[in-house]
Amino acid sequence: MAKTVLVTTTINGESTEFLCKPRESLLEILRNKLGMTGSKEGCNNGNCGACTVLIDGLPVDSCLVLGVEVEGVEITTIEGIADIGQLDPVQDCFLEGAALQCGICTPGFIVAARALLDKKPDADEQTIRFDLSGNLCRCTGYDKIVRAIQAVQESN
Amino acid sequence: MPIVFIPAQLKSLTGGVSQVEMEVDNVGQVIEQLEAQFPGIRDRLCDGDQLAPTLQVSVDSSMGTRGLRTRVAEAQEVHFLPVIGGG
Amino acid sequence: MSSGNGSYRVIGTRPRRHDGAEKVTGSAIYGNDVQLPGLLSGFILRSPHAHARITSIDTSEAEAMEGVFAVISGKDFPEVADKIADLGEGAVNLSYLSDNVMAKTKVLYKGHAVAAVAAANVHIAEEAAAKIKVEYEVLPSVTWVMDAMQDDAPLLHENLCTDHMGEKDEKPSNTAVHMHFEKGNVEEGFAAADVIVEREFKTATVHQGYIEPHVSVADWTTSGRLKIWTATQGAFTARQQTAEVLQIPISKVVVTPCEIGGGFGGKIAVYVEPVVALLSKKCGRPVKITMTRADVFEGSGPTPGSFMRVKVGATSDGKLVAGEAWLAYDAGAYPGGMIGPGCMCVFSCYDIEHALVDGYDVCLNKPHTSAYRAPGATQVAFAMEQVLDEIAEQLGICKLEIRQFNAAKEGVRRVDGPVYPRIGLVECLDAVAQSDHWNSPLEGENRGRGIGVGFWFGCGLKSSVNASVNHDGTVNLTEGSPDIGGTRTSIAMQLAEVLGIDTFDVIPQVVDTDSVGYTDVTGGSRVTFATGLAAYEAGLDLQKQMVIRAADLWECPVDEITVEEGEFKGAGNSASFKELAQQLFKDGEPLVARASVAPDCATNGFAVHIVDLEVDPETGKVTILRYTAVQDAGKAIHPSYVEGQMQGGAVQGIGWALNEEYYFNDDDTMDNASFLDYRMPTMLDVPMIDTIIVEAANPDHPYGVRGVGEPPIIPPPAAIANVMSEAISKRFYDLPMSPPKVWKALSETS
Amino acid sequence: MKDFDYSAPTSVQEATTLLAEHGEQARMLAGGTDIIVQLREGLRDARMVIDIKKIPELMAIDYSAESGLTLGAGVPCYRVYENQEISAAYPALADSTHIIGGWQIQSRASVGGNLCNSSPAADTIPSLISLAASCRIAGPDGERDVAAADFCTGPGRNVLQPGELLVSIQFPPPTAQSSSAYERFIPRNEMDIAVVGAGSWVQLDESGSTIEQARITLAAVGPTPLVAQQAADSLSGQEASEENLAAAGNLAREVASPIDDMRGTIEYRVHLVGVLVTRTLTRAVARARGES
Repeated sequence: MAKTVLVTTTINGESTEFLCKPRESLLEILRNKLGMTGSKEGCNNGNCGACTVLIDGLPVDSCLVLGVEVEGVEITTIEGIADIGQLDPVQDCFLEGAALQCGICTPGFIVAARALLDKKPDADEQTIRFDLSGNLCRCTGYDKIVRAIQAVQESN
Repeated sequence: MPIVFIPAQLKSLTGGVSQVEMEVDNVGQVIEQLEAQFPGIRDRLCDGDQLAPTLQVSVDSSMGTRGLRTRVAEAQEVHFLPVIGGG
Repeated sequence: MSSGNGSYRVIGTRPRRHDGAEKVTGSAIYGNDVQLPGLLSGFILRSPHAHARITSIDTSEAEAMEGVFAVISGKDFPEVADKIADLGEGAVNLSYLSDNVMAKTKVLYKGHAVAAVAAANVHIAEEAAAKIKVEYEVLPSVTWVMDAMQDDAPLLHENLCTDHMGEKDEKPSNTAVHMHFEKGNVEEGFAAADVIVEREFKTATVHQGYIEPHVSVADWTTSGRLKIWTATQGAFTARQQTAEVLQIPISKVVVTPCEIGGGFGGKIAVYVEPVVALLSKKCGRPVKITMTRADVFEGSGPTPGSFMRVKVGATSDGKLVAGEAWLAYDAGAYPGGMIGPGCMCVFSCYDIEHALVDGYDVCLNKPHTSAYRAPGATQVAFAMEQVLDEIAEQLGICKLEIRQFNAAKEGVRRVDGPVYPRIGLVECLDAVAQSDHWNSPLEGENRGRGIGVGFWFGCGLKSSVNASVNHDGTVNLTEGSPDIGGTRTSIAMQLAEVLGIDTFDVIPQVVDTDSVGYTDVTGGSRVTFATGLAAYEAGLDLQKQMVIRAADLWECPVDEITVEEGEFKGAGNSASFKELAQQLFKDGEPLVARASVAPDCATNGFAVHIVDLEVDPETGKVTILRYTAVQDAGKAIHPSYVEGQMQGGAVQGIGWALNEEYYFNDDDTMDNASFLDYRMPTMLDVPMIDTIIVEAANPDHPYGVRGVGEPPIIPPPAAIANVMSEAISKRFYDLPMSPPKVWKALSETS
Repeated sequence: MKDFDYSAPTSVQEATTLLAEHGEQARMLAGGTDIIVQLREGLRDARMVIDIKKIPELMAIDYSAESGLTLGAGVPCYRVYENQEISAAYPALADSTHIIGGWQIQSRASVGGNLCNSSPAADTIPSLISLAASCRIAGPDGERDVAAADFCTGPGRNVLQPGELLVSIQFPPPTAQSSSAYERFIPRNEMDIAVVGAGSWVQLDESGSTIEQARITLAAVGPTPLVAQQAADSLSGQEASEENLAAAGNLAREVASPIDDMRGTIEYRVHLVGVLVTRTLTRAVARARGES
């Protein structure tokens, strides 16, 4: 058996330690070891974006990151997007704009959309669609998701 | 009188008759009367004392929810249809 | 045309959904999020072969592994009678269901479950599964429906004989069912036709593509109660199927429907539930299994591929006079596919006096098919709508006008017999005619515009709710319909409307099978209609109780109490619902209502879609330029979620039209069982989807609601195929219309 | 996923020692977007996964107009296309890195990883070859350089020997009046594997009307990326006209030897070679002229 590794990292601003085997993905660690089940498993091979988290501000598929790799980085998950008692504008606009149906892709979309808006606050529709093409949604046809992101832009 | 539509696949049992008017109050009576007129048709529509599980009955445009006890009123149409699943 | 609020306070508004905050913050609990003390992980070993006899299974090495708690295979499942069970929405043969959950003697498709392991974690479970030795005798296989119907085709079921409505052939066959419908006399009809078009069509197997894989957790407790948490469209049908497969009373099973990550018809049959149950029973610990994405493609239920021949005749003025269809649909590994609705829907959008339909349900070595949003209807619309366009072309008639001229309306008889009540197809077509999209110019080479029409029945089935008034006058509403697209809110809004309170004064909850009356699946476009109807009736009951109690409180006769928009008045008193509820809380028994319904009507939904597209003639790639979905919702309770259904269905249909398909290798195994290679549309592949909600009230619902979930997937492949003909003068009779096929067709011209 | 050990060396030396120790059982981990999937699906095996992202040299970008670009093997795609100097100097490289997976993949996936995975359909390799890049490889016996064009030897196979590690990719400095482009054909618009890919580089004369030299490389039409030498040579000294570029596209089809699979037929792929070569040449010429 492989050695168990102690990893120290920062998740949603909190310093966090966990033990893991090298084969465990960040997604598994978050969900099974740290009880943060907001990041979803849709495909487990980087094709759907439901497990998107930010590492040092960049969106990644957490199913394609090993837990042992995140030593010393800063991770933001869907659980860290809202402030206490206060939704993030992206969350607010998704809710207001009915940009979710079943909701399984929603955490991944919100995390990726947050990163997009932080980086490119004025992204046009084509840029939004390009940059979020790594997130699959099967319920909404994407229309209301794009509009929700545009609503965040308009509210700024 | 209610009108019973004979499923196209059972017309060989009715000598080509496609509609039968009959004095009935429910689907069970429809089956009884059909069987009396066209022996063998009951086995094609029923599984024991119930409507075949692959079939549903429609009375006018309503889908019967009470199987053979589904009521049939004056001038209504009775159709036997395959069950439908939805997504 | 889009819904105004009319005379309603709540209905037609767009409140946030009750479960929204949980879903945008990640705190909503889906099946995979369930954690229990001592929870183990499972893994299912699946067949690598499309068709094989299992000669032996040796699990000893797997069982001996450290960290492995239980291993099961087909022999651990009880014998199940060859009996058909009514699952509310559709019927299923229980022995087939059990065999599909875990193969016993034969595997019938690649991905068929053969054994399962419970272990300390999923990695150990997977490693242990790899150590299970299964010996197979590989058999010839077949995955194309027309091949499977041949006399010399490999037989999947040695005892299966074709059923012709209760009469069975003597010779075994892969064709499970033959259906036949007739209306009028087609020979006469075709004789009267001035133009006849007959074409053959093929469609590929496609998957619902929900983003959440199938997942279930079971805890078979020492008390003998089996507790299941699962991703299902119907907790009660999951309970029934699990109990039947395991041969235990349903009272021993409680199913909690978790938040569910999409279903579209694919999460009605059980796959994982009986497996985790048996593993849990064997090791005495709770067990969870999450399918891998490849498992989902290969081991759940896609929707049928098909072969279709459709022939339609019309007189020179464009009146359709005769239609004939011959349809063969995949059932997959076990009988029971979508051929019934296929037959019933092929001509369902039009008034055709003479029609004849034959349909065949055919077993072959693919996963057992499931419903996928208007199951069976999308395929036939792809065929019929193209034949209709060709007739219009030959007669030089506008493609919208020929549809308006022949549109089904109240009083028209379908080929399967029933006569339509009030329906809204004509209104939808009129809305197209008046739309900005239809009337806007479209210029440019290799571009075109066209339309397609779709119909879906929409069903009632059974629903139950409980409503309890809190002492602040809010109402807890418990229901049994898993909420896949905002239905907690569309149901709660109907209760709020009756009671004259606000949407958020109703607190809806979806509860387990112990906690609410029987409720059929979230499917068949039925929830907002039927569970909404139950909520409406519970509201009326509460109101009635409160009138009696108000009369007592205000010391006046009951008939002096009036209620208008939630305001109770009588004997000079007046109180809102909430005020009265607060007073009554201190004055006697709690206010509780319940309602259960089994509406027997179809809700008869129609959709018409308008598409503009452009073809890249060099690569054959299609770009959707503009898209408008028009649909009769009867009454849009929450217009945003109605639009959402229309937009989502449209994009699924676009995927079906252009790229999605099960691609089979020479050995009949699926080659593209991943989201990467199955190619569902991404955000970048579609434009905004405009919507026009038509409201032709359903006479069988107090607010006029029709089912809206299913119709929007039907028109897209048909509409897109019709536009291809406009754009590049090529007709496509095979789905998907993927770039290689489009390029090939173009290169054959030049 | 099978069990494996993990190590994150901080120097090339340490990495090559580890590699030597574990031989065939070691796998390199850069962005992980291929290797983690392959390990999970049992397509590759590893007892030891060596994370190269802690080695400074492998994560460095060094660019100057005079000496060209040295791209560390582990540098993720986004750092390439977001770098305006690099995007301007090596447009084909920017094109490639911007369309690998989605944003989530580009945050992690590296050009070096794409090269070492050696898929015939890899999106960056035609760009590397057409940009005349060379690969610096470290091993037990020191360093060696291999031309990008010679790196891949078959599907999933390359010149790396046991104990060897790709350190960086070197790109010659850009010359005036030259440019490049990469395009692939996929049925969707993103998140897909190339049915065919083409990377083209052109050097125009001072007037911008004549092609002095060109390089054309194809993806997904052979067991390795293929150089369309004859097509490229046909352009030397020719006017950069629509006809000539199209003729080169046609000529490039001759080197294609694709297979039929779920992504496309032989006939379709050969056809697409012509389309994509013409398109990338056209774009490269336009870029070289400063028109786009």
